[in-house]
Amino acid sequence: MATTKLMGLDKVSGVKRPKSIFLNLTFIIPAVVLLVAMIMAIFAPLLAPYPYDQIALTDRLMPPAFMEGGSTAHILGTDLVGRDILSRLIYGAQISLSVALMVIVITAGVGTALGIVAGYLGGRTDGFLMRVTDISLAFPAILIALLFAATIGPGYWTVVIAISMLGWAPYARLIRGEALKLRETDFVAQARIIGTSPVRIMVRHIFPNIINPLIIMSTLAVGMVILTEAVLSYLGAGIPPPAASWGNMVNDGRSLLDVAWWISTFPGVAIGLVVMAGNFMGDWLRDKLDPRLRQI
Amino acid sequence: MSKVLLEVEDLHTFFFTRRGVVKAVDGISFYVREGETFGLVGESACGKTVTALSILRLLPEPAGRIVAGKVVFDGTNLLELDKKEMRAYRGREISMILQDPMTSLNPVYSIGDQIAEAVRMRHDLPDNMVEPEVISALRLLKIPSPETILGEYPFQMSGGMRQRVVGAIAMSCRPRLLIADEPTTALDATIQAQYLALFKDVQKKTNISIIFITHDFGVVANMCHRVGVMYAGKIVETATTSELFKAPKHPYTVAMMDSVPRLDHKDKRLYSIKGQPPSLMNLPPGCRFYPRCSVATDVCRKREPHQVEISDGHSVSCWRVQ
Amino acid sequence: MTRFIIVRLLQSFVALIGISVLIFLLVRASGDPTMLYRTSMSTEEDIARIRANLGLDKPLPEQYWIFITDLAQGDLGESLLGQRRPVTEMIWERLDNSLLLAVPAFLLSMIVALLLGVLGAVKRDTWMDNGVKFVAILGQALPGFWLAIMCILLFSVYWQIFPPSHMGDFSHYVLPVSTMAFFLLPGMLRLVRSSMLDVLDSEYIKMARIKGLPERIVIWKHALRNALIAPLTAAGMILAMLVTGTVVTEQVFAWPGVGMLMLDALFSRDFPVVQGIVLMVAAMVLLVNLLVDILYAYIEPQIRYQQM
Amino acid sequence: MADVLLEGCDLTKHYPIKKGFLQRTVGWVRAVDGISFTIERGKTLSLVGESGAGKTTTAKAVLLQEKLTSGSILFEGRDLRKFSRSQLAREYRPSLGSVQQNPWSSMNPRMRVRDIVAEPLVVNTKKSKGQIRSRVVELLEQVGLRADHVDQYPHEFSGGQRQRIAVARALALNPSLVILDEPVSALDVSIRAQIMNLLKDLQTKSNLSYLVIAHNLATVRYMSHTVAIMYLGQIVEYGGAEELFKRPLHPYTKALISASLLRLPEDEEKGRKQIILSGEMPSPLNPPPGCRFHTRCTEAASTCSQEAPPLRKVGANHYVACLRF
Repeated sequence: MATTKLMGLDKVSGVKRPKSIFLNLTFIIPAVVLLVAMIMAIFAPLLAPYPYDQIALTDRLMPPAFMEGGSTAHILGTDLVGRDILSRLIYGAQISLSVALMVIVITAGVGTALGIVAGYLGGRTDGFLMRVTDISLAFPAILIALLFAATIGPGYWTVVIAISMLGWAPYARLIRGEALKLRETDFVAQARIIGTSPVRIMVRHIFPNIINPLIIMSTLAVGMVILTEAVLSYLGAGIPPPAASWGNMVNDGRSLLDVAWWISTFPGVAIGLVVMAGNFMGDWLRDKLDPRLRQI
Repeated sequence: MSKVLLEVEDLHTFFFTRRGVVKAVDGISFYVREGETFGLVGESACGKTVTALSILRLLPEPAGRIVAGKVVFDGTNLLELDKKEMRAYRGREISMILQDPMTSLNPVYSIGDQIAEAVRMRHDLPDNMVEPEVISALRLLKIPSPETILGEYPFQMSGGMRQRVVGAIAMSCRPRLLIADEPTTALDATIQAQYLALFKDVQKKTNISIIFITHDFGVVANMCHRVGVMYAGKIVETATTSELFKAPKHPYTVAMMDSVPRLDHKDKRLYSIKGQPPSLMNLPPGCRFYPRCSVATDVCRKREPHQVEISDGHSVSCWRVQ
Repeated sequence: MTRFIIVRLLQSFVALIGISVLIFLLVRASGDPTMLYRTSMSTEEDIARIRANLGLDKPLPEQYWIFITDLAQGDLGESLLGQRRPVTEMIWERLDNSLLLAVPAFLLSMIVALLLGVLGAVKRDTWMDNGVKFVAILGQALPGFWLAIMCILLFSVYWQIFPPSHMGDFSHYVLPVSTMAFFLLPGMLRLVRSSMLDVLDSEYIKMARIKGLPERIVIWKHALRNALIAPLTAAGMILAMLVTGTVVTEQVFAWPGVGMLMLDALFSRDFPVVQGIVLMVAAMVLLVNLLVDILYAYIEPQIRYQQM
Repeated sequence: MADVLLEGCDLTKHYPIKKGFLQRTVGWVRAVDGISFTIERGKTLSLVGESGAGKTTTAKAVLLQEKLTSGSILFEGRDLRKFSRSQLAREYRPSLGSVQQNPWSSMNPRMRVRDIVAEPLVVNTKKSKGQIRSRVVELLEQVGLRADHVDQYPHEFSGGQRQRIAVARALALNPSLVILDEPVSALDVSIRAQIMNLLKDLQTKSNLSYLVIAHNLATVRYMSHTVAIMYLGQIVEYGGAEELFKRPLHPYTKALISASLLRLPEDEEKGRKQIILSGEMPSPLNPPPGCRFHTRCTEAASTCSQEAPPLRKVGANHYVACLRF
């Protein structure tokens, strides 16, 4: 960027965008993965062949269909108590994506509000908010989450609150930085000269210009939240059984590695795929919307 | 007349971007003699800087590529050298000063370190010779109290001083050709005057050849022996400075001189060139200046004029003079 | 510079107080720890005696005051379970196990991140760069605990090259250290690569090339030092990842470190141990951040020279 | 008596320097140090100087973006200090327009031209949507743009066109004074004349006053009626543009003019010397005693370092702050 700018090429290029962006594979594949995950999450009861908690002791530890001893009745096999892995995966998507959505709405909202206020107002407000943010950033989320799990008891809302407790900080920091830059721009100076009120400046001038980073950050956060939920559930501090979470599914299979590798493997692959899709999507959006944000 | 040190022949440098090919430099030729200052003048994005980076072969890769042409320095075509051979030319034979003094010094190393590093590049100087050389480079650029400045960091200096340090770095290997890319644009008027005078003085002392890149016709007049006027990737007119200012021939040159206010006479109204420079990705057919030219004819729209020498050392690319 | 350090120290101290209050309240809100000692035989008096023993009969501010004054003397209280050993002692004997895991993993990931990050940036948009990006994306997407389990599945269950769990000789370290390093790698790698890309675009790098400096000096001297500033500012996040990584890795490999201690204490509701560990980690995080700030000032002369 | 629109009287702006652990104020940056000027209706005053001379701070003070340390601004003869907050918002601010240097950054990239030009109207008036829309079109046509440009975003325009949009925005409230901060220096050379001519035409048509901040003397000469040369927060020479450029008196003015005159190679051969000042502008934190320019002056005498020269009248409308006059 800097070089093209230096040579004045930024004015030459950068006017028109190619129309074929949707034909880009780095967009299509992650988009499809996320779409599939979303459909699984929304229509889980319709799509899943069995309820997530249906125990069938006769079908215990059945391997996937493509293996010897497998059956098409349980395409991805069953676990120690005969629950269908595929069904649990589909229900797991519901947990993962809804936790992600909840957390992102909460953290993006709080982080953006604090970030804009800190960045635009500056001074002591900014100093205080940013120290709090710095400490939150450095504070390992997992400790808070584990503390929560121990105190409130593990559960859906524990996970959401625990991840949100510190998750607003990266937003606040990013948005604050953007707001700080925007505050110094000529167009905000101009708005002030005209006599525009601070609230109107924050709403009309600052906010529209941070939407891009906000979208990018939120897309990238999808993967982060899903991973954190998985870690917590894996450690036993997240979504408690019998509810199916990809994280606790991995945990279920841990002690059975030598006899039933599929129990732990498939949910891990699912996490990997969705997180990767989220990250790719975020990267792609960033390249399209705001390449200078490479560091988030 | 002194001998030709650098000759650029029919140089084409394009940028291959996702959005299309940017013809940043589209067939330019010029030469620079020993001890001479050649000015490249033109507006932003006309290809001046790309020309300079092409000579040093420091284009941003892989987008920027030299597509055709020759850059002959003292009998060697630089474009045929391999990377290592080319590096031997940088700094020692050809050096460059970049436009923005605030960003062209490394913020984490002291001034002394940054110059010493360049000095060491020349013939593996023994350690005890380095500091005197660094100080003499600083002296050449008339930097006050050079001994104390060695340990300072870029952020501790003013823009003018930094640009002198950049000059000292560029001169520290005693190159034979210096490319100065708008070195004074970021400086204040009186500091700019200082800097320009300083460079004339450096040239007198070292007989170095200079390519001076600028958008300011006033700076060109002050500094250069000969000038090439660039427009949209081409040199449209080349002449000695006096000739160019006395009898400009290309309509673009004429229009530029009329559209810039002068201090020595108050114009009633400035001539204003209509439109704006074309996009280098989407150049008009025929003469590039045609859409903005006030004396264009039909032939200008259809065919591109070639360069014609109308008098000794004065060449113009315009159908009106052909 | 002195002002800078003093201010940061004060801020860290205030933060620590804040965290201690938070933890104190959370743990107290978690329910009555006397539950742990209650049996069907317990009478009201027994419970009251236990409460008094634990200091739970006093008002909250007083409890906090006792807690914080003990803390100031390095006393994190006693475990509620078993032999009721002092928490400090319990953490202490586990700490070196954790460090034996975390430090090599951290160093390994740093070195690899630095090498790959620089390589990716220098060879930007080539197949090498794409490889680096792929490693980063893969590392970021695959859950660390799952990866560790898969490693156990492959290397311990099928091929039986490395032992699956517990501490022991060198071979016991290979899997935990490398999976943890791989868990830490992507964040660092992305930071190094992107900040290196920014620096390589700068004017002073162009100037260094104009001087005719060889590429290795341009990159390892001029670019790297500037490029390290951005990752340093993210040291806090890396550190948070290190803690997470330690807890998860210790759990997967049954590694007797502080992370395991914490998990065990958590599920047996041994709150003095939990709060002790959280406080200790918080203090360490703050301390390391302070050190990073100082290091930052060293790398960035503008801060070092600020007359504050 | 000329029709004075705005008058600056002894304007001063000092910024505190804080140091040490307790952030005590240890000194003051004298950004603007007692300057006075008048802007007549329909005329242009230019503030000229190098960076750090205080011209931008002065403009900001006029625009109420900086609180003055002391001094007063008289608008149509009334002291702004006596205005209440709402009076300022109702009576003073709408009479000002402002055009900034960089047309690439002075517009919100997320707003359409329509909203950019309309913002002063929306914020300061209670006009209906229809009224605002027709006013925007009128303004765009005034600056040489078309009505169908209203729905485009700034990035779809070239620098010159953007600067036209900026001018349209500045004129939205029918101001009597427009502050132009380096209005052409960020533009391509071939575009500058277009904008300068536009600004001059608008001035004649609407009897506008301009306060121009600039560093390029040729531009200033082309645009202004009165010129103030600033150095280190003070005005060193002040006067009608014609007079000042024909008969510059202050050594600093002379040096600036000398630096801006077109010099051809033969001027050098004929021995026409250019005035080159030595050194740089000292820090406004510790301005030199006496005449602030004496450290760089080519004509300095020993008294110059002791006695600060006042701005003295030397002609009908010509003032200079130099001990030699």
